[in-house]
Amino acid sequence: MTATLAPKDFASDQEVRWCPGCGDYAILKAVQKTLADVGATTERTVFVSGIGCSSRFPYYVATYGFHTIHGRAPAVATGVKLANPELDVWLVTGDGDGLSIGGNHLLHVLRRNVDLQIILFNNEIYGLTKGQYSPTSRRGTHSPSTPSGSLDSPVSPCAFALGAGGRFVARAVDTQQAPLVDVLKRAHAHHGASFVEVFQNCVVYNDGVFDAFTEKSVAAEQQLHVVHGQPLRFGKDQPRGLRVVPGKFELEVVTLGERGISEADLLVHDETNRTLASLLAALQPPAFPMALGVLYCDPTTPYERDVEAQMAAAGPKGELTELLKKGRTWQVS
Amino acid sequence: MTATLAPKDFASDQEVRWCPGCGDYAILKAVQKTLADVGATTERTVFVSGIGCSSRFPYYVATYGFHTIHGRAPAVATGVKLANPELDVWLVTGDGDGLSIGGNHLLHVLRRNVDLQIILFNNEIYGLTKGQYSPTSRRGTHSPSTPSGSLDSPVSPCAFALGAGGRFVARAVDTQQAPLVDVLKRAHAHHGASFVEVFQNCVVYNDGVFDAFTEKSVAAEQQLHVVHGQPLRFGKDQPRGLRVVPGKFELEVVTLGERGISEADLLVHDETNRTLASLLAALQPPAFPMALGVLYCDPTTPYERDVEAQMAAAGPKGELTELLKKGRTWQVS
Amino acid sequence: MATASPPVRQVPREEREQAVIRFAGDSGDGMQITGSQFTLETALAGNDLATFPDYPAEIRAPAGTTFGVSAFQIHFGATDVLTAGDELDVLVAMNPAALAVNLNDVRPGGTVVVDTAAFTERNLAKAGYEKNPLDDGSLASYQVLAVDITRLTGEAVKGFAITSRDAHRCRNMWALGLMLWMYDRERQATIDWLTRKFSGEPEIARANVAALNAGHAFGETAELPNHIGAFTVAPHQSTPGTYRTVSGTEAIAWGLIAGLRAAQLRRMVFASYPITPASGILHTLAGLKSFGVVTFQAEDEIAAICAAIGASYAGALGVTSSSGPGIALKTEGLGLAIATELPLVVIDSQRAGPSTGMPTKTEQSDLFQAVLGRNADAPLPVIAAATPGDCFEVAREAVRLATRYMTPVIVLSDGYLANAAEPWRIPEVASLPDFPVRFRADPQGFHPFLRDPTTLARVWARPGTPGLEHRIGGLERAYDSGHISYDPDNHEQMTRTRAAKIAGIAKDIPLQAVSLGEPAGALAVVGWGSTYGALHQAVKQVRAQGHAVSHIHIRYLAPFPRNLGDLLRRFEHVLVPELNNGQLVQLLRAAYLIPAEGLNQVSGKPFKVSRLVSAIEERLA
Amino acid sequence: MATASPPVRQVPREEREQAVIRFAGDSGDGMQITGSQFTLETALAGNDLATFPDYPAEIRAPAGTTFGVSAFQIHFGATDVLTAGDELDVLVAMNPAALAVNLNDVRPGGTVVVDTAAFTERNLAKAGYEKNPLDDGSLASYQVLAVDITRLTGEAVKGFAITSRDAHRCRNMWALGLMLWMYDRERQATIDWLTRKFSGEPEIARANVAALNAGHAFGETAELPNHIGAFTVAPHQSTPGTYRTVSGTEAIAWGLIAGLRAAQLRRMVFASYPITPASGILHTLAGLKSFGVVTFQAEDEIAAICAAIGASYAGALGVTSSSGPGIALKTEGLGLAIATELPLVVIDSQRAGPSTGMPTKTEQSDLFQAVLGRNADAPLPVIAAATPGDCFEVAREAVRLATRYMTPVIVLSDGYLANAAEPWRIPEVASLPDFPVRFRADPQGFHPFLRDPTTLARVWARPGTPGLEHRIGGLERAYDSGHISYDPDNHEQMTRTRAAKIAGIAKDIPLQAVSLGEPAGALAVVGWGSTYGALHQAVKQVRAQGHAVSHIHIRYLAPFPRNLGDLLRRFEHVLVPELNNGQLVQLLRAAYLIPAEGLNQVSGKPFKVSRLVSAIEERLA
Ligand SMILES: Cc1ncc(C[n+]2csc(CCOP(=O)(O)OP(=O)(O)O)c2C)c(N)n1
Ligand SMILES: Cc1ncc(C[n+]2csc(CCOP(=O)(O)OP(=O)(O)O)c2C)c(N)n1
Ligand code: SF4
Ligand code: SF4
Ligand SMILES: [Mg+2]
Ligand SMILES: [Mg+2]
Repeated sequence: MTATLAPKDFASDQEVRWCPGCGDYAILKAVQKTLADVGATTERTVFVSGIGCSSRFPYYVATYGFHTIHGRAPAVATGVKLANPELDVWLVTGDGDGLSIGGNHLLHVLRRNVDLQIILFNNEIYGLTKGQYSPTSRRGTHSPSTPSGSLDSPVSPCAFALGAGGRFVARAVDTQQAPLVDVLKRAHAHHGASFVEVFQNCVVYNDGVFDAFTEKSVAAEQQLHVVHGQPLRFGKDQPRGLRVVPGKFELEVVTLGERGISEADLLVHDETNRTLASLLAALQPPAFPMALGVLYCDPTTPYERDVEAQMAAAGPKGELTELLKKGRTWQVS
Repeated sequence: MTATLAPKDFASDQEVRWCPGCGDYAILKAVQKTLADVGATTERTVFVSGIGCSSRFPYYVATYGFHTIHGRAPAVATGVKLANPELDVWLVTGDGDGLSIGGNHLLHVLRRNVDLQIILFNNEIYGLTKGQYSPTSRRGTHSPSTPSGSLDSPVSPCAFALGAGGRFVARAVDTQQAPLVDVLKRAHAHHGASFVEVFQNCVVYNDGVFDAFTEKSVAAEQQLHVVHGQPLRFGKDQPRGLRVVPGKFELEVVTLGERGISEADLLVHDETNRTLASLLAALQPPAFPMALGVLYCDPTTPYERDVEAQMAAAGPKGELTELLKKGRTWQVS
Repeated sequence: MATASPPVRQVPREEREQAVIRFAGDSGDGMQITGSQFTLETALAGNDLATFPDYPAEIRAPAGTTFGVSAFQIHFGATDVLTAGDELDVLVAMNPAALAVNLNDVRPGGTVVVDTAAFTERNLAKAGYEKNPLDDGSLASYQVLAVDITRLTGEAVKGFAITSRDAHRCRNMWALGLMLWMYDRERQATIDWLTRKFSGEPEIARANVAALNAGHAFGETAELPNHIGAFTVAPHQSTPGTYRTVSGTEAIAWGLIAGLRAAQLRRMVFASYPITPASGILHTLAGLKSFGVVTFQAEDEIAAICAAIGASYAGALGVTSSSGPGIALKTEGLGLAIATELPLVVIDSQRAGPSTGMPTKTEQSDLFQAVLGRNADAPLPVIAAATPGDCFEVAREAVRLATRYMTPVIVLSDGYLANAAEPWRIPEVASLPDFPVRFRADPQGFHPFLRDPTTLARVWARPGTPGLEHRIGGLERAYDSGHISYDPDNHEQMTRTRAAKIAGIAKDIPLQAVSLGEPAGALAVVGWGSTYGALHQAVKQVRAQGHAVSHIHIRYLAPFPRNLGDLLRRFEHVLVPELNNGQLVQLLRAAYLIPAEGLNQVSGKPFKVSRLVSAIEERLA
Repeated sequence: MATASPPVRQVPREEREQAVIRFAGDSGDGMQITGSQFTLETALAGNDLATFPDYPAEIRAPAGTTFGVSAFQIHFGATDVLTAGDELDVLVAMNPAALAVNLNDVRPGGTVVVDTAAFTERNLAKAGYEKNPLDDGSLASYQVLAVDITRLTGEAVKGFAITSRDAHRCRNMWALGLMLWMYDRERQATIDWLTRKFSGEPEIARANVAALNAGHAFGETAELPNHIGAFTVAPHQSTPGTYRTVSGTEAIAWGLIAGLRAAQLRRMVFASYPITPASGILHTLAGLKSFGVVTFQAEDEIAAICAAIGASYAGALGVTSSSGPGIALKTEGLGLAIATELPLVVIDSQRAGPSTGMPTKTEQSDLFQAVLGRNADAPLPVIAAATPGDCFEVAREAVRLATRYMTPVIVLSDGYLANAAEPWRIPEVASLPDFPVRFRADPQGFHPFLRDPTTLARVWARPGTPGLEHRIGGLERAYDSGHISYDPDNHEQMTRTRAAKIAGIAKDIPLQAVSLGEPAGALAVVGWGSTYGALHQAVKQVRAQGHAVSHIHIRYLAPFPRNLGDLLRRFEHVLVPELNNGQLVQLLRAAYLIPAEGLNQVSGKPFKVSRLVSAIEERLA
């Protein structure tokens, strides 16, 4: 299995069981393309997921897969890497699985920086359980469990990941394959925990919740695709951009040519700057464009590599008999 | 019980059982003083805690108290407020209780913004279980469970709280009573979830871990006490301060008078700016001073107040018989 | 409103005592709605009935697939109806997959109604048919009514300004109309419902009504093959009163509120995390805020039970609800509630396991977990509901036990009860006895573990009460002060007291009754929970053959009613049918040393009466 | 090195068969170290022994308080020693609190050694003494040796350049020296240990050695009141071999490694979250990386078991460890391991509950949770260790069962076993049988739920193996493909197969043996776990009176050995002593319908032999 594979080679023999039109299909395609593009092998690749519509993902990929329990995929995936760091492990979770019941494990896998590609399918709803609001649902969301509207302010997945000490934080849209695949490749290339939030449309329980920036008609104006080292420009023909409000820790939208603004005034994306990443993650349409792409990437040694180093340092295979006889012993004859 | 009480009135009849010299004693004193200063009553005040040395706290306060289970205090406290929003609820937790097993509940109580004063005793160790490293322990910490040194990068409690969407984030040192009491009063005055990290010295398992900025000799130089609206100055006679590295999202230490730096160049603390708060929270001695005080405060309606509004809106006491007869019914005679 | 003109065919209607019909189609075909409406019209026709909705696990599986089939079964009759029925008299299959999945539940000679338009190459393939079953004679042993429902619906709604998609969506109403005609039911309630539902889109409402009427008219007017009969089912003689249909989900929600009222508590904090099949209770209560119910969707099951515990500590009624995997997560929290002796109601809507298992399928396999599944000696009362209507009383009783004994109480329901519906005589709530909670107010001689000498329950002291400031927690506490205590004798005394308190509940619950038959005999069929109807029917049938068989159904699973042992010893054999691998049977053997025998089914489906009957007959042979 | 000069008093040493002594003092007084060193010297003297360390719950409670008292008890003898002893021959009390807390464990006429310097007004008050017990005659019934240990220690270490604090810290060595003299033991091992421990601070090392010698010399030279005896205890005749002392904690850690080796697996992933009294296993294994052990301190118990499951899925041996409350949190994870049929070892070091309970006290109350405490039908094997040394074999056996049957296995230990130590004959590991794991490699006809026809275990296919790519999860899966299946008959078959696999283990374990006595008789005393020693002693004593009593100790609690029922039926009475409120007794009654009777103690302490003896005698009367 060394001949590189095509995307279709990563499709399992299982019939895909998401609702017709679900954004999950697009993400599945993008992942299969990514696997092919990065030359992954089916036998060395493992998909671990929790529970949810999104977490059905592993059944549809022709690699090794583990559909675990609700919220615990990060812990299971950590165990897989501790057992065999050679494996290339992807983690698929949802906004409920990863941020409601699984928030703590997500925090710790990010802070430990275990080498995983973590894809969080954010549809701002609990799909599999028929549409209750989730921790990413906006205030006032009407759902079976919140008939008069939800009250809690949502958590921002990327802000959370940054606060948790994540070293790679990116964002993409389910149906925009090219940028999604780019982000997934970057995530794969990054050694350590890579966190990717994908805006995923749930056609049944939350249809169109991201239209404000994914709708064809507005996409160009409402999406900012960030590129390291490039000025933060957006809009059709890129007429607009972001700059720092002078003397403040805030960003503002400016139009080139207006009020004497030139490209030089624009903020240049620095994906190694956590503060900038937080600011970008916080931008909300319509006032601001939605920031997509790699918001933050600042690698450090992955956890399991340090673990292996300690194991290696512990030296040669221990002698059990020696161990048992270590310390004070005495003979009875 | 309307006559305002003295600190000693908040001491319970239980013998305090922390190790002699433990930082917890100082925090207990500060809390008792705070309660007296804010005119709290013993009957309307509730202390909820998890499990740990720190979580023994409620036994020593003459108010209502609930020593719950490991990591779950935020959920229990939320239930208390949902049952009776009139109660004044404090939550005491540790770096293990609140950020290891309890990280998810802490995330959600902060994002929901339940009106609680949350005090996290951070001693960077598991005290009660005899000294294992915790999620806030620095890399390389030698402990019973990490004899060759810990490998995971620690989580920063304040960075986490900010990432979780917390609306009040502050920091203090166990034995510096005046600033600690100030911070606790601010936390109490803030409506919503107030998060206070207290650096607490564990004399038995982690003695002196904060000396780099708490030692008398260095405290003045290594502590920055932030005050909203005031320039960020520190050091004996405040000779030094912080300013923004021009054009960057970074802070640097400058000395007034040097390189033509005047107070006007210094950054003025704005406790409503989340980005600034994150930058301050991230400062690490010795290169930077440790930022103490109210790093962030930007109130919004507390969760339980919105809940009560919905309850009120639901209107008059429902009629059970009506409920049962609602919809299609028929008579059998 | 029925379309006029063509001569109404005067079919002779056969009188039937009972009938079982099932609507089956794609998740998108609206079979659940169709079934519910048929149920409503049937209830209004005065029949006794039981329903069994069967959803696919997938939210909306690809059209035409077998795993995407959604079905709704209803059993109704002039005589008592206790189960959803073993065999189908009529199957309505909206597509080949629905036919494939459901056909072998149809009794030989039963009627099969299909929409021929749906039997396309593609759909047949998806359903795994090589040949079209409508032509290959494979349906010979059934009465087949093959109609192009799609086309006829299309014609019926032609006139209306609706999309062809919406037009297609009217097929289920056409089928409903036909079935209502076949069993001689009214259409008015459905028409009203449609008008209400689509009040925003009157055209759609009218189109659906037209389809409904067209289906009905088709039965009345069309030359139906003679083998397709028309029937009447006389009304059932039930106790006088006001009736409605109720599902277990509704009944639990309402029973909790009835309990809250009886306890004279101002507020219930219902903290839960969604999970199939438990979520419905959360959804129902979320709409009942005016009854003093705060619903809290927690971040997980642990937070849910802990929030409920916090609420009880603060003087409200804490309630939490989940299914097996979620209840497992609540184990540690239950220990805290037991140790701190706080009232708490925990509802377990059981589903097939282990682990995620089969979330939409029913099972009774959490009994061990409920009774024994905790670290250390941690007893609590466990009660189970037998029918949808019984859920109301059981939920109310759970509140009584929790508040009277200051203890968590586990209520066992299951996926079948959650979704099944039955006619329910609405109780006169005013006439139900109250059990008011008395909060401690007097500081005199107070400590938090003062006990009521008869119930052994500790005092409930609400934060906010002057003079009762106290601290509780999970550490062992002194019997006579409530302060932390590691004293060996104290731990012994507290452990025994906690056990005695729960055991003492046996004095405060009804003696075990015999649901059917004599209190002694050759065989006792002993069950619990949702198998009530099937067991009752089976025993009834065997008794009709003159056998000395009795049916005993246990609501109180911990502690057992104090006469249970003696009662069971009066039977030569004890058979314990359960939808698990043998759990109650073990508890009975341990408690009474009787050679009780299990009869176990772990298929995710309810018992069939026929299977029980033969099993019972075997034991008697 | 003993200090020379003064004329050595020639005390006649009485020969003793056994002795029980306890060192008690402040948490800060180093009683645990003192006890361990006495243990070591005693082991080297060739006695059989058993120890019982008893820590306070507080890390370092305020000096002088009763709740801050830390004690270490050792029972040693020339004959078999199976328990830490009921009554004390000697109590060393370093302060009034230690005396107050421990005095009534001293046998009448026993010796009490106290440091008079510690009996200050303040300390006496803290200990709750109105009058000084040393003067008020309240100790009349004991042999009191009141010495100013503080002063004598001070003099002994005067010469050394150490702080007065460090000097004071040498008191325990002085007391140890005296006791070593009293029982005629060597000091060399202690001297070596001190030199090693304080290699960085040689002065402190020398000071401690000086104190040790001074205490010893005091006994040898001082005019001790005649009532204070000196003794010898002859070596114990044990099976030839190399011996060491071992605690249950060490033995479990080493047993797991032995199992890993026998299974021929390259790596163990030990994932755990600290909790008393389980943490020691994590600490021990954390230092054994060179044996292929990766230790992972997870964020909580759920993450710990899930990481272990992930490791097993990836082809390593996943192990997790906790105590009651933490095991409760692992319940859902256990279900996943059962459903996916992955090997997993789960160690439960039981402690007193419910909830947080008394973390430092021992109990056997997690048996129900281990055997039955899960949602749905979720069987798994449960085995328990009887002694510290037995922990080694039990841990190794757990690895065998987990890997051979592809199942989680629960090992029950407890707080007593975790901390207690005994002499242990080091096994010849080379001679222990291997049980190599065979990973699936052949893609031919592979699917993940292919089963071994004899064990019913599924294949273990490691990610990384070409051609075996597969997906598993918690949803029910088809018996013959492993794909998701909601088929009713399949669920029935899978449930029964999971049950049959675990039940089948009974064919692969030893028949239940009788530990002491005949395989039939008047009374069987049946136990499990750490009560082994006490039960054995008690039965031995009653048998000495000529009664037909036998001791049966069960290691395999699920499934039971296949001869257990028949064996128990051969006794007129079955008595089941447990440190819980009655758990094994219920399982035995349910399984075999025998009227087994419980004898229960829930005090957080081990059984006293005397209590068991009288209970047994009652039953025989
Ligand atoms: C322990 C446990 N609790 C609850 C559930 C029920 N449950 C399954 S999926 C889910 C939420 C899924 O939401 P999300 O993660 O956003 O996935 P989506 O379906 O939206 O893709 C819940 C609550 C469960 N399976 N297990
Ligand atoms: C469910 C559960 N897991 C583990 C424990 C053991 N435990 C008690 S406290 C603690 C950690 C305490 O650390 P921290 O919260 O930092 O408190 P500290 O003692 O340092 O003040 C642990 C692991 C427990 N009591 N319950
Ligand atoms: S419910 Fe929503 S998320 Fe789930 S499969 Fe359907 S469309 Fe996708
Ligand atoms: S162990 Fe540390 S944290 Fe705990 S009481 Fe002692 S000093 Fe304080
Ligand atoms: Mg979602
Ligand atoms: Mg700590």
